[in-house]
Amino acid sequence: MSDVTRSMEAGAAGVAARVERRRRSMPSGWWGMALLIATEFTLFASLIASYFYLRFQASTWPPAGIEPPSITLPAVFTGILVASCAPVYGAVRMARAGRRPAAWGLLAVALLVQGAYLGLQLWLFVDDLNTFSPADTAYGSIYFALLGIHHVHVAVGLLLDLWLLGVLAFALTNYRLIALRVIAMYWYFVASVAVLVLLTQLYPSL
Amino acid sequence: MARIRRPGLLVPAAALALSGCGSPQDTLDPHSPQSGDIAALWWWMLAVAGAVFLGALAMLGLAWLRRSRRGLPFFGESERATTGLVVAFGMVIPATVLVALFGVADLYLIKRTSAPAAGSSAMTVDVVGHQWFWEVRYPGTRAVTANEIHIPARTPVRVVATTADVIHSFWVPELNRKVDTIPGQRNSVLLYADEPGTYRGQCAEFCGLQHAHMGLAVVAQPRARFRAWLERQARPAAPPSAARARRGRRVFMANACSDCHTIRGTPAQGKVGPDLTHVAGRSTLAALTIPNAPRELAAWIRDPQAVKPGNRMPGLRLSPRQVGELVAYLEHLR
Amino acid sequence: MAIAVPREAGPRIERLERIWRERPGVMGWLTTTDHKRIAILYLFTSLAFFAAGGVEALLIRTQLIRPDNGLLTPSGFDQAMTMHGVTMIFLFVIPMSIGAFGNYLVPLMIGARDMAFPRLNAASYWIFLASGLFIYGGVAAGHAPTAGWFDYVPLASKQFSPDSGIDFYALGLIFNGISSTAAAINFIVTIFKLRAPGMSLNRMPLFCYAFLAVSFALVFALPALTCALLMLEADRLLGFQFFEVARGGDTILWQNLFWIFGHPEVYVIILPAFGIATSIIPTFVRRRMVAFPLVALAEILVAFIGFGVWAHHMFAVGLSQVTTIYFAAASLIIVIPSGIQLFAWITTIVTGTPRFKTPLLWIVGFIVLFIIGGLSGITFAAIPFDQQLTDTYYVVAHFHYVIFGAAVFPILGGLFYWFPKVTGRMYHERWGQASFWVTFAGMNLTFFPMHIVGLLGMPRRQYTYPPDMGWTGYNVIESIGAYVLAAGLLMVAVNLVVSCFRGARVGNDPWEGDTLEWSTSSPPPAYNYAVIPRVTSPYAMWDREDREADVENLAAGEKVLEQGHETPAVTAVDAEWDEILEMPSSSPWPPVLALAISGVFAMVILKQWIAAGVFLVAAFVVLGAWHGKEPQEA
Amino acid sequence: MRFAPPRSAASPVMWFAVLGAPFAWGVEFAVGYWVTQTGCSVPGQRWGVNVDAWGVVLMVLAFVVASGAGLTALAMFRGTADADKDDAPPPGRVHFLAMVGMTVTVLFLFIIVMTGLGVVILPDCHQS
Repeated sequence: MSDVTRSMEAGAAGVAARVERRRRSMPSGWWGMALLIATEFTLFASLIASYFYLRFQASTWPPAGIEPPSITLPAVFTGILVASCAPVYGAVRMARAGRRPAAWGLLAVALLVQGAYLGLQLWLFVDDLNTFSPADTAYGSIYFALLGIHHVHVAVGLLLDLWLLGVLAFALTNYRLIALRVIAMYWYFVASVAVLVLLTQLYPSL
Repeated sequence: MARIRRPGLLVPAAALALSGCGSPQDTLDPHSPQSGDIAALWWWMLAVAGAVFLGALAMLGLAWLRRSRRGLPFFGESERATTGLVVAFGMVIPATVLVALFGVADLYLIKRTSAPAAGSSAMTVDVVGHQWFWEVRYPGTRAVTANEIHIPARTPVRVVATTADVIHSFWVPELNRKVDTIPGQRNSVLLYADEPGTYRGQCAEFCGLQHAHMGLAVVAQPRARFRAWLERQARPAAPPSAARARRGRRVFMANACSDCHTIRGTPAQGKVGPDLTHVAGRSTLAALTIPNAPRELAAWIRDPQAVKPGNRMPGLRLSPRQVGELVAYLEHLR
Repeated sequence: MAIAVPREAGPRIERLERIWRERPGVMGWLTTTDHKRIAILYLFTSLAFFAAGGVEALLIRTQLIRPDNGLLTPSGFDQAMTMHGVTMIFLFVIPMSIGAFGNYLVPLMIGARDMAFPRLNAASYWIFLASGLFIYGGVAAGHAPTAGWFDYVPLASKQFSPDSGIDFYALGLIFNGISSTAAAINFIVTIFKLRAPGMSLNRMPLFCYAFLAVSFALVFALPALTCALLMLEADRLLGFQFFEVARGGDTILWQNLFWIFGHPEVYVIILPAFGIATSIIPTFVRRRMVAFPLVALAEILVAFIGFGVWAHHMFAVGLSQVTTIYFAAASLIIVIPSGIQLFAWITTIVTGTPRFKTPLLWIVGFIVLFIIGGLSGITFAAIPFDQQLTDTYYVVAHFHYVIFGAAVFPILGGLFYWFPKVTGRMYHERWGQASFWVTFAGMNLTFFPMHIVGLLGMPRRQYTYPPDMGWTGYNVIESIGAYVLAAGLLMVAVNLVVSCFRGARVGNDPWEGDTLEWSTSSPPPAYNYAVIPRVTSPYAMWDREDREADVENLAAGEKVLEQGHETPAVTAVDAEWDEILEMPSSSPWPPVLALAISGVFAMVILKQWIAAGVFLVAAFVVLGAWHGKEPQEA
Repeated sequence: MRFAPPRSAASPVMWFAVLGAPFAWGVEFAVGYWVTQTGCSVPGQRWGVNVDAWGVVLMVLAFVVASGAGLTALAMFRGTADADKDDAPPPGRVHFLAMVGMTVTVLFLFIIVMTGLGVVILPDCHQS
């Protein structure tokens, strides 16, 4: 029991980093986020499955009058989001080493990139809405639902980033270090799902 | 077609309890090879299940008798013995029974009751579910009727079940299992009646307010009688001769009736309600809700919502005289 | 055998008392994060909904007591039928078994001082309460759903159900799903991380295995329902076309998504009951469960295979045969885990020396009813038979034997079993046994004849039936049975309520129980255990030397953790002590969060999109405030 | 067949012994379901998906993986024969999970084979 650490002592960067190093297993927060990701992933699995279920009810896909989605822009944007995982990962490394300012900076960079991604995607989303409507065909419905729900997840991630930047500006505690780790996990999840969503979205053009 | 035998000893006893009750939709009073097989399957499952149930009860009784003594008779209470017992009763025996059931029911019987392929049967009938009645069409003829499906006895008939609105389920328990009517889907089921007779069925999938009053009847007739019936159904309605019926015809065409109902050979071509071309030939009204007799018919026309709340037919506030004339006209549509 | 508090531990106990004390009065209940108080809230709320669902059931049975009865209008019947299903499943059984039993007992059984995420736990409750009020708010406003609990499209689409009742149903269930998901995640993490050091997986009580299985089932099943409900609301509120065949939509898509959730849900409903049974049996037969590993496995397995059987609810929709076979095979083999548990229970009772007191009576009753329900369940894996009997009263009979017999009976047994632990008093034994027999009789009178009318061709969900069908007699018996059943349940309620005040006082361990919760006082203190218990087997309470070790530790101040809201965290599988966590304590934000979310749903149903957005922002602000106070600053 | 019980709680061998069979069935089920769904759909019939062939291949693959898991569990069980299921980890845990693994495998072998045979025996894409 002597080697057991008290998380409450970890009120400052140095101690937090030490507690983190001595931890032998994943903290509760990690498990919590892992399970949240599991359930969210299942939600996307259901949506993607529905997309293909509907596709296999139709003889032509996308239905007549709607041209298949263009590949370039969505692919590039998704690339940007995936790339944004690098600074996130860096931020975690820095925080675990107890280097709060560096972590804060990298997270800020990530936030900017992710924000830019969401902005571009929304612009594309509105552009699509002007060419075909979710209220005309089931294709439109699932297309916009899938993208929309993913954009919502990105937006939530941005809010998490903002909160994290807010608290990390003052101190790095055990609590915030774990928060950073799990929010990073969330971003890896959002990025990987973005790829699946992209492949589904572009399926008619592949 | 050869049929599966029922477990002899069990049937008389249980049959008394179940089939004896004379329900017109008794799944255990089969009149076709299909529901015969299903009923036999039931009796077998009941026999095995009964044995399992009694066995379990016996063990619980044993527990009560030996409540002050530890261990099992013979086996004692060693980990090995008790676990072995659980494995035997909980895994080995069930696995054997379940695999057998899988083979009989899901690999063999399923082929007997599954949908007939197009063209595999002597004839086809299209049944369309509506809220809340059944439209019946005979492809290749003009015949259209409602709720009462005439078929030739001892003849495989392929029913193609579709829907005009929500999901219904076409089900005539004494002839075959049910099949849902799914929007955009053409499901089919085989109807075969061992002997002439009337077999009751009804919608089995919850379909809204009047799900309870969506009955149908399958009338199996000797071939010749059936052909005569079909040939009459295909004809347009004969113009009424009696003056009263003629006035009734005018009432029908002048009022909303003609917007919803079709009477072939007249301007009335409505598609909402059942086809009335030969309505007088049917024995019931409103999907087996009331008998088709002048009094009930008049009551129905006066206030359909009182008879079948929520159905699509409005009361037209006709004068008693008009109603009488209307009834006279409809009664003439044989 | 209870722990006698050694004198020298006095000051430590006082410290714990001071640290874990919560605010008094209503504010205390609003801001509580104590899993036991939250469980009490869950208990009374779900009982209230149980009463509502029961009234709806009596309305249904009274309407069907004779042919062509006019007590309820067709629409009134459809409302009662739909709300009965929704209420009993989402607002009673699940919050009762998971919310009340799980919350109260899981931390106690694993020797923890609280759930892994205490504030999230409180939020789950408040969100559940809000979602229930939301759905019943619709009913009160005259907008009850009428499309049945599985709400098939197109009947539930705007065209055929223009009334907003369906919106209350769909949004209410999404709302409710948030609560269930949060609770499920909380249980998994609690069981993985907060077990007492030494309680490796192979030494974990079966009760906790059941809750682990249930939680995983919820985590993976609920998204399918959420997905379906989102599509339905998109169709209804925004004119999307997911289920409109003419526009390339598909109605079977709904059925698939619904049952991908719906069948695991059935196991979510009965697994906690299995857990309760596996706790009560060893205590009352004075013997460890037979075949422990197999039972643990069976509980997990049922939940897992449960994801591969959903289409057996859809055998009549005309799937292709090769598709149905996947589900038929799984539906048959899923019987085996249940068989394992069943015979493990029975063998344990036979080999032990059972004391047939009220709790065990409920469990034996449960075993009998579950065998019937299980056997009738197997018949649905026989595809042709399923196609003949599905959507008839035979199905209604089957799932009431499973849900009422196999889920509610153990819940009632559990109420009696843990009553002394929660209240510190004993219920009235003779009344307890009488209430069991009345309920058991009522249950069978109500539901057994349904098998027969089903076989006689009576479809379910019809608001009335003609007199000449040969169904009348059975329906009369069923309706009478329903009232007998209600009487039995009233007896239970009266017994427990009266005993709360009049019952004889009992010590920590009136039953010589098998698991840890019996080692602490009745009712347990806010911190559950003054000393972190030592665990070397799944029946910790029967390991006397461990309990004596606890007493010594308490005297020596070992493993007491009285520097704050502290509880040990362990490695997930082997439960090696890893760190000492500082737990969050009472917070006002969970109920506020529930309020904000209710605002969002209320505004969506009123189509006030801007207002909904405002409430959404508010919800995020609340979450920010929620995390403003970090545990270690406590 | 005997080998030293894995010590680590994260030992892939140990978890394969427990989860291998369920995973195998999961794959057979998920993939097979989609093969029948698409193979019997309107566009699917144009592409001529061979449902039977897929069924057999999936069954065989699943069967092999599941049996492998079962044998691993058996080996683990014999490797910890002297341990009791209540013992402290690792031996206790491994012994316990080995028992679980062996039982699980048997059950899933049943489902895997029943499903495969069903797909082969029943006519493709025929409405049930």
